[in-house]
Amino acid sequence: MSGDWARHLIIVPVLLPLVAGAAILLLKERHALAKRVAALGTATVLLGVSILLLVQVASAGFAGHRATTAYLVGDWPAPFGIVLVLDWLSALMLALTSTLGLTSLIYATARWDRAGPRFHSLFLFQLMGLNGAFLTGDLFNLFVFFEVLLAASFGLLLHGSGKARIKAALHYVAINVATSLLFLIGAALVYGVTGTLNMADLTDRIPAAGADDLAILQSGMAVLGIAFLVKAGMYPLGFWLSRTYSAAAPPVAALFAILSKVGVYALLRVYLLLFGGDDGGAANFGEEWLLFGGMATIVYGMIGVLAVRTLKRMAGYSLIISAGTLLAAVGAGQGDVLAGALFYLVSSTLGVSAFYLLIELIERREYDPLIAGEPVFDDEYAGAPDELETEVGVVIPATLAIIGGGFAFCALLIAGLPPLSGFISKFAMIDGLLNLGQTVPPTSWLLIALIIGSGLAILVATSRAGIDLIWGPSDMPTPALRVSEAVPVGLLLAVCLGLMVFAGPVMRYMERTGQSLADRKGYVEAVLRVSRTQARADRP
Amino acid sequence: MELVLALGIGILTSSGVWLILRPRTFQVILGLSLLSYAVNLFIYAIGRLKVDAPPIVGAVAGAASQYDDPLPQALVLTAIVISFAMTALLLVVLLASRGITGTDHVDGDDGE
Amino acid sequence: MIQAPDLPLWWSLIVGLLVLAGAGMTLVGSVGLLRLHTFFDRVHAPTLGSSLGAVLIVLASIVCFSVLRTRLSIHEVLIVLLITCTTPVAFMLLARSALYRARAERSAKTSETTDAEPSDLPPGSGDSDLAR
Amino acid sequence: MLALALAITGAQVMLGLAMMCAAYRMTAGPRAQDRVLGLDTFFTNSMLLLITFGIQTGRTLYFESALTIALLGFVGTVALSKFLMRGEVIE
Amino acid sequence: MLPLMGSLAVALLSTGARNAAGLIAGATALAGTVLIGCLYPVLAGGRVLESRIAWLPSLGVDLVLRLDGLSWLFASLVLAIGFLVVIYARYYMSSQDPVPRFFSFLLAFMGAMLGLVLSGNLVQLAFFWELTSLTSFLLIGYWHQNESARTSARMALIVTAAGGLCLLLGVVLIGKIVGSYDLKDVLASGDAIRQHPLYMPALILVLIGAFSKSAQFPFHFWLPHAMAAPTPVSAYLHSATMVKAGIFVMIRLWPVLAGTDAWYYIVTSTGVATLVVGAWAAIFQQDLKGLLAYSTISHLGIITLLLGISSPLAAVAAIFHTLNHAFFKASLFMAAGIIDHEAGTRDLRRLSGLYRFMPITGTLAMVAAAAMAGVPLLNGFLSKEMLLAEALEDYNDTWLDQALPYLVSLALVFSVLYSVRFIHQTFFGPRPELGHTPHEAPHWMRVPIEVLVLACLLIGIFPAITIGPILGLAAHAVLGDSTPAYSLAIWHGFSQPLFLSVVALVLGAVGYVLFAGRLNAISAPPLVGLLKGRRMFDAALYFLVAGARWLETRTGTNRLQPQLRVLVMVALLAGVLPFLHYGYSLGSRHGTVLDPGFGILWVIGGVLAIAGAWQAKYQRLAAVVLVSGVGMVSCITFVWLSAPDLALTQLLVETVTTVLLLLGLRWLPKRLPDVWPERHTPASVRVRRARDLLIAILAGGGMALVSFAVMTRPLPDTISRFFIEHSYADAGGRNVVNVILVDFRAFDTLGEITVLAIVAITVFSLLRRFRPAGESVRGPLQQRRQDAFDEAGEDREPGDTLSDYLLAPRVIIEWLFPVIIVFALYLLIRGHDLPGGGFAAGVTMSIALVLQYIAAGTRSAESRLRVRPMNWMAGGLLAAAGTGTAAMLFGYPFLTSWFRYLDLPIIGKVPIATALLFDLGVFLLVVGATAVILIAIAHQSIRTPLRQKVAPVEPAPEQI
Amino acid sequence: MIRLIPHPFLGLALLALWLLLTQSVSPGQILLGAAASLIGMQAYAALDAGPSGRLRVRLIFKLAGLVAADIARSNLAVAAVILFRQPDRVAGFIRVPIALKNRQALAMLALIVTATPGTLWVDFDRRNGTLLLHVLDLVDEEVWVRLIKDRYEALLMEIFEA
Repeated sequence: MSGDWARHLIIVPVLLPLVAGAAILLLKERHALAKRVAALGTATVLLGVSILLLVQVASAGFAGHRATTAYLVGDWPAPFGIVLVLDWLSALMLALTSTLGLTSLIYATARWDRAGPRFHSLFLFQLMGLNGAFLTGDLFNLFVFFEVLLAASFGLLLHGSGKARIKAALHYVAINVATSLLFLIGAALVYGVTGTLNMADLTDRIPAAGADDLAILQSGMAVLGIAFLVKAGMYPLGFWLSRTYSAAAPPVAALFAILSKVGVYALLRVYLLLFGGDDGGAANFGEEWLLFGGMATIVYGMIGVLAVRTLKRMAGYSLIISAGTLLAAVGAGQGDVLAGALFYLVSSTLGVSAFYLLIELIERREYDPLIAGEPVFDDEYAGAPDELETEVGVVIPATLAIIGGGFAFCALLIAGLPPLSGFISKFAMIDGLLNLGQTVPPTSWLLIALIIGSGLAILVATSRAGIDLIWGPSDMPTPALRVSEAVPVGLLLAVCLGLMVFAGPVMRYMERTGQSLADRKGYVEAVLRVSRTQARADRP
Repeated sequence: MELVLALGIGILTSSGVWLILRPRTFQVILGLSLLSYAVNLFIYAIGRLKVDAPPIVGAVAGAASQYDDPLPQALVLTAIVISFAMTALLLVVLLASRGITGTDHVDGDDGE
Repeated sequence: MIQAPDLPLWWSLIVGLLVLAGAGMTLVGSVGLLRLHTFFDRVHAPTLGSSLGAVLIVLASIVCFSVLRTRLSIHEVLIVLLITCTTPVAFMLLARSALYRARAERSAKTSETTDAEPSDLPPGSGDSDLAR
Repeated sequence: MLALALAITGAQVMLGLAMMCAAYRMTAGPRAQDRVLGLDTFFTNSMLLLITFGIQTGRTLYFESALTIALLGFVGTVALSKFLMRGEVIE
Repeated sequence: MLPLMGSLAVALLSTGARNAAGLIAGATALAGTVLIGCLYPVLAGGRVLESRIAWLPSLGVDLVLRLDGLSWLFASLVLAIGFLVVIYARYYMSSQDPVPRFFSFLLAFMGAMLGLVLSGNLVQLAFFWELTSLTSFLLIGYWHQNESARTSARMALIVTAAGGLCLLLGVVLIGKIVGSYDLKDVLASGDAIRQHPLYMPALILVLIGAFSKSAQFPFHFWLPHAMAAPTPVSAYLHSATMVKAGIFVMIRLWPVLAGTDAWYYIVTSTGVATLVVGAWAAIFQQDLKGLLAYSTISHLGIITLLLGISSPLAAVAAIFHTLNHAFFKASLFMAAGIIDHEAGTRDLRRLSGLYRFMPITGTLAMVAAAAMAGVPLLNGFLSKEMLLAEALEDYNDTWLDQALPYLVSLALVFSVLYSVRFIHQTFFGPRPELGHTPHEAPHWMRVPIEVLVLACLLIGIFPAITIGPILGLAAHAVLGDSTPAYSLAIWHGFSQPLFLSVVALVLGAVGYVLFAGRLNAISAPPLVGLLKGRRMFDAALYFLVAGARWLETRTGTNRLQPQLRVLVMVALLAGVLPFLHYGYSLGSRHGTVLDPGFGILWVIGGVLAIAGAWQAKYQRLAAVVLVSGVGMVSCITFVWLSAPDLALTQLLVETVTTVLLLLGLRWLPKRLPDVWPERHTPASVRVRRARDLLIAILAGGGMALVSFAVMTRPLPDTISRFFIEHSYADAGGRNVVNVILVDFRAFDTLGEITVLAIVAITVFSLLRRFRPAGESVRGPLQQRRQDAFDEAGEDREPGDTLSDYLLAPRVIIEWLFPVIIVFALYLLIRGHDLPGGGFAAGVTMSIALVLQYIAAGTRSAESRLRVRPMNWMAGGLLAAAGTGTAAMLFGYPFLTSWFRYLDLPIIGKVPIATALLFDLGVFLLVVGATAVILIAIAHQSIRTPLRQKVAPVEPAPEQI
Repeated sequence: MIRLIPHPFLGLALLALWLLLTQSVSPGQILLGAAASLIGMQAYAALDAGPSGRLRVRLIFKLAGLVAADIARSNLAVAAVILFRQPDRVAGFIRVPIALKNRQALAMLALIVTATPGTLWVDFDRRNGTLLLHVLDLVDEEVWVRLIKDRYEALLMEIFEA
């Protein structure tokens, strides 16, 4: 029986936050400490589990076994029931999510989790949505988890309330609701032609789609793609991104750093799986659009990064740049680029996340995030703002130095300059783009130029802002830095440092990930051939 | 039947799209409601139309062709719930925005 | 789709007639919505559909299913019972609101309305900005 | 058989026309109360239409939908009326 | 890697620990120097040391430390001068400065620089290259309270980092050409590189990198500004080491890149331009460090020029000059630092006659300056001779080659001129008018200068013994077997170079005598002064930012409408394109026969939808009514088309949505004033509307066409067949839709109810902070008026109108309460077999609750019904998730269902299914969530009266 | 017992409702229905709507019959009004003094009046016991007042307050 439990590990990233989030709902607002402990505990366990899963995948994969494992939710056979699929990519994304989750949560416990009610539950639900989206192998289930994570992101975005957040949320919600409708339309069209929703099964069936149905199929996929691209923030669909994220509370924004990657993930997953092969008329469909769209996105991000005045918006635009880079890299359609792009995804996400956390520390002197509110139900929210000050923050003498150092660290990371992992990933991408032997298409050159140029733009922008903020003369008091705020930033940056030091193995992982994405047959086999629990037969 | 439903979906979509492009928050919310009706019908229609073939099986299930495709129905049910949730959320955000900006223009300023 | 359940001829005639009568009653009620001139006249019209129209159609249903399943099928009665309970609630509330609004509007315009109203009802004044 | 089928279809058409009348009130007004009245009528007529549909198919499956309209269809009207009267639904 | 660790150690020291910091830094540098010194014999034996750490093997990037002659030379330069600078800095930095930070940066830089020169891999080289940029940025900005330090640091960073990125790209290209980034392999394939079509881009990119780092024209402008750094930094970075990084790269790649026309033209012309411009500009500097900075630029130009010439001998000369320049320029900078320190100014116009106060420093500076000017017996002379020889050598018959001697000589004249000026104006002449008396610097501060000057002398006098072997080693590392024979002698006989040297010395001295006075009056160098690099840089940045802002407003938008419009249009395009490509076709499936009723229904539906869209702006209530009519139409459609579950759910949701919208409507402004008067809508608005209308019609048309196309095709073999076949047999439910929801795809449902829960929490949280708009705070007009009427009536009390209004309805609604609840339970229980289910039941239940709220009002309803919706929600989620988890306890996957028929006496067969438990969870959650949402909004009304107490006094009823 | 079954009539009615809904009288359904009706009763009790009192069942049936007949008749009358325009038709409000005090009885009256086509319960002033009715075809005010008072109010009075 105990050996069996390892099999269920894959469901934990979805189930645990759900149960914990629900249980926390039962706690009244005044049990703030219990909530914190529960949430932090959950996030820690999640991190542990996701690392376990990562190790599981990697050890199986590197040992030459099949790394992709599927889990039949409800024990219904594969194309019919919902399947959770753990493979290189999803394990990676899970680990990334739980890392961001834990760090942001630690950060939030310093003060932000009290800026509004029910923060912990929302936060955990957000993690659940992300994990579910990364794990699922079913198109419609993906939609459901998209909605879970979106709904939670609405909640988290509004956490703390205030004019900017509400205004941003209005746009964000409206756009995303519209986008969800597109998702539905796309998924419905795909179903209408293929008759299935399971991604592996779709992969099997798409080549068999009649020429007559191809138009509908592609139309559906294109609409679906638009839905993903909106999430990813591709130009001209991503205007909302920077403003929305900058309005969110810092730990929330830090977690949101991965939100736009969900779109990229979905695109990677769905498109490479369904259209990655060479067979059938639908192969490699839409790649140029991704490539050009991605490049346009980078350009827009560069413009934005240079244009905006606040660090938060800058971080938002750097997210757009990173999304654009990823999209273009996916569109460039080569395995080697993909590995670099994945590395880049991890590193830029961590970097931007840390950046959001740091920005608040830097800009903290200027505002008070907590707006008083009145309770709706009597038992809710027993006067949190007053209690804040009772919690003593450990003031580190060299606060500013640490913040400054962290800032420089983040800026380098995002800009992709040495010595950090951002550099390695950009280098890997460029290396991959040039890996074509004699003929490097002009688009690749353009993309390389943009990758480098965008790094430079970020450097120009952050150096301006950073110098003004950190080096500039200021009579404002040095902000107090709590350990619980410094630790997560440090953790994130340490992870990036680790990525750099252990770039070799990490890169190997990424390469295998890229290969596994190209290996559609392996995925299909792993998913469709997974067997049900034996004792099933005794069911009536 | 198909044609009528297709036209109906089209009209709902048009109305919905027209509304979400309007500048008032309430228009947007109604537009999204209309659009979600349209999309629900659309998903449903993707399972093809069948009259008098509800997917309720007897003790022994008949051939699949005797029943309307149940899966799109299940999907629509999920979609209905989710779009209800989102409408509620959007509404509240709208109210909050209205309260805080003093206008119900989507961008927080007046003028058309 | 023009189809019907397999009923014996006589029963099917009865059912058909009941259905037609009910639908006709309802149609008359709804036509009343068009033909009557004032709101307070119109408000009476739909009651046709929710009373006799409903009863007739439900009766048709009862007959039909009782014959089909060869046992008394009376659960449709519930529909009649419930509709008799619920629609009046709606109409009562609506009528009172309409009265208030009419008053409010009349006192705003100080012009005549078509309804003769008692004077001791809440007065209204210039609230033309009411949601219509 | 055919007679019944025609009768039912005829009834459906009549109910459809009745719904049209209601829809006309909903669209044309002139006042809010007319629209609400139209809506209520629309619901009632829809319910009847569903019953005829049940008869037509010989299934009782559609009964619940009709019953639900009978039981809960008035909620919308109540809310609208109260809104007209009091300016808010729940106070 | 020693320095990097030292840097870390120093960084951890507190700000006060200045001696410790200095000590560690010094020790580190010294240890490094000794270490590298010890390695010399090994290298002299002709070996190349390599150590390799796998880093990114898959990309061909390993950390390779490669020590050959060239890198040894540069490494020892870095370490030795670093050591001296540390000593110097220990005394130079004032006691207020946070020295540990300084030393930490300095050591970090040292480490980066070492990594750069030692790297045996091109990518690693680029990597450390950027590191040097970064650390130098930190060092330049060390005095960050000073604005110019900040901007200069940033400028240096941007220029060099950008250059570094170009370099990176360049070396990646080279790597791609060669197929390896390993230096060994690269150096071995020079011909392949030069013949490759990518040679040009690679060359240009590498050179841009090198030029920007080495401050070559036109990238030179950052260097003089970098003088804002503390003087030790200038001495170290901007004379001896960092700027040499560019040179290093050119030398390193010289074997593979040089030798082509492109190389010759680009490098040589750049070198010459830099040489001349730098020297010219140096003459006119009034700032001591500025003069040195420009002279550095010009000397870097010399080295570049030599490299550009592409002859092996020139390369040797370049290496040699690099070394020499490091020695004399570092010492000069240090001397300048002492002068600055003591005299309190670096302005040449204010300095004079310092020799009498600081003879030792003066002497040292004089010797160093002489070396710079190329006076014989000093090291500068030697390399200058080589330069002149190479300039005179005829390599190819181009105008550049012809002009080279003249240009070089001219520059040398300038260099003599500014050297003389530097010495003379500083140390000679009348007593300076300074507030205090300067004196000699502390001994240990002078020691570094003394050592360096000594080196200049030694090299200058005994070149063959001192520097010869080292230079040979380095040259061999670059040139390999083609290392030319050269002699490092002071005396080569009377030759053209010597003649030119002498001429330059004389002309320079004469020039100084002639123009000295005039030079002091000029604040900016003529001709070159017009090319204000910095201002151009600033302007470029400014335009970049301004342009970006402009573009951002043009290409982006913060408004919702355009975003949605774009979204719709893009989606439309995406949906339509495949059809344009493959053509639009209908399928062969026979449609279902149209029912007249259905047709009428959709006529109504269409009219209602359009009317709703039309009315939504000014007649919100009407729009709500119309939209719920549309909802009803779609509900009937579902019934018609065999989807009773959908119909039921749609209907219920419809009802709740209507209530919800009305709850919301209370907080919206009653009616909008027309923004545009009737028929005076501006044309722009009309155009926009027409456009939106077009988009809307297109979108609708697209949806209609697509759905029609799909509907006319036969349905493929869908996975639904499985559901239908197994629904009753394996899952125990007849209603396939419901079985899908609670069993086959229960995971979806779990997610869906989570969404609902999240939204409920969000709504609840948001409304806690809700602030209604000003005009809706007072409560609706109707209520105020009716209350006023009640007040006025003799036999009435406030609230009577309301209670009379609700009298009968309230009782009936109370009657209905248990009925609806029983109905809800019924829907819940039967869901598995017939239309219904947890969701429908939950919504029904919450409608029952809401009805009570409507009829009784919030307070009164809550005094009797104590709903704890949050607990319902949590309970529901836990029940649903718990049901799924229970399966895991039995070894089945999550959410595996189980059911049995129990045979009970009397009652008969009773199905027991876990799916029902799951559905119960759904039910609980839906009740809770819907209630939270509706009640939270409803609660806003009873919160407002609290505010009224503080708000301005209500107008009296009569006034209304 | 009283706490368990606070409203026996209601309970029975709910059970009947359940059985009607399930269209079955199997023992299992009766059990389930009983459970459901218990829940329903508890919910109703929570509303604290006042005691339902003793109802006279026989009279209720009588009332129902009466009302049914009236409704049928009025249906035809109203249909006639709609279909054939009667220029002399007068519609209007009338006022009926009502002596009933019991809320439930009043509600029942309201139901009856409104469910009958042609008459509409508009408002009831509780303090002075006046009912405002709208009548579609107001031939004689007194006839309507008598109808309400004698036919319904009296009966209701008996059912609820006797």
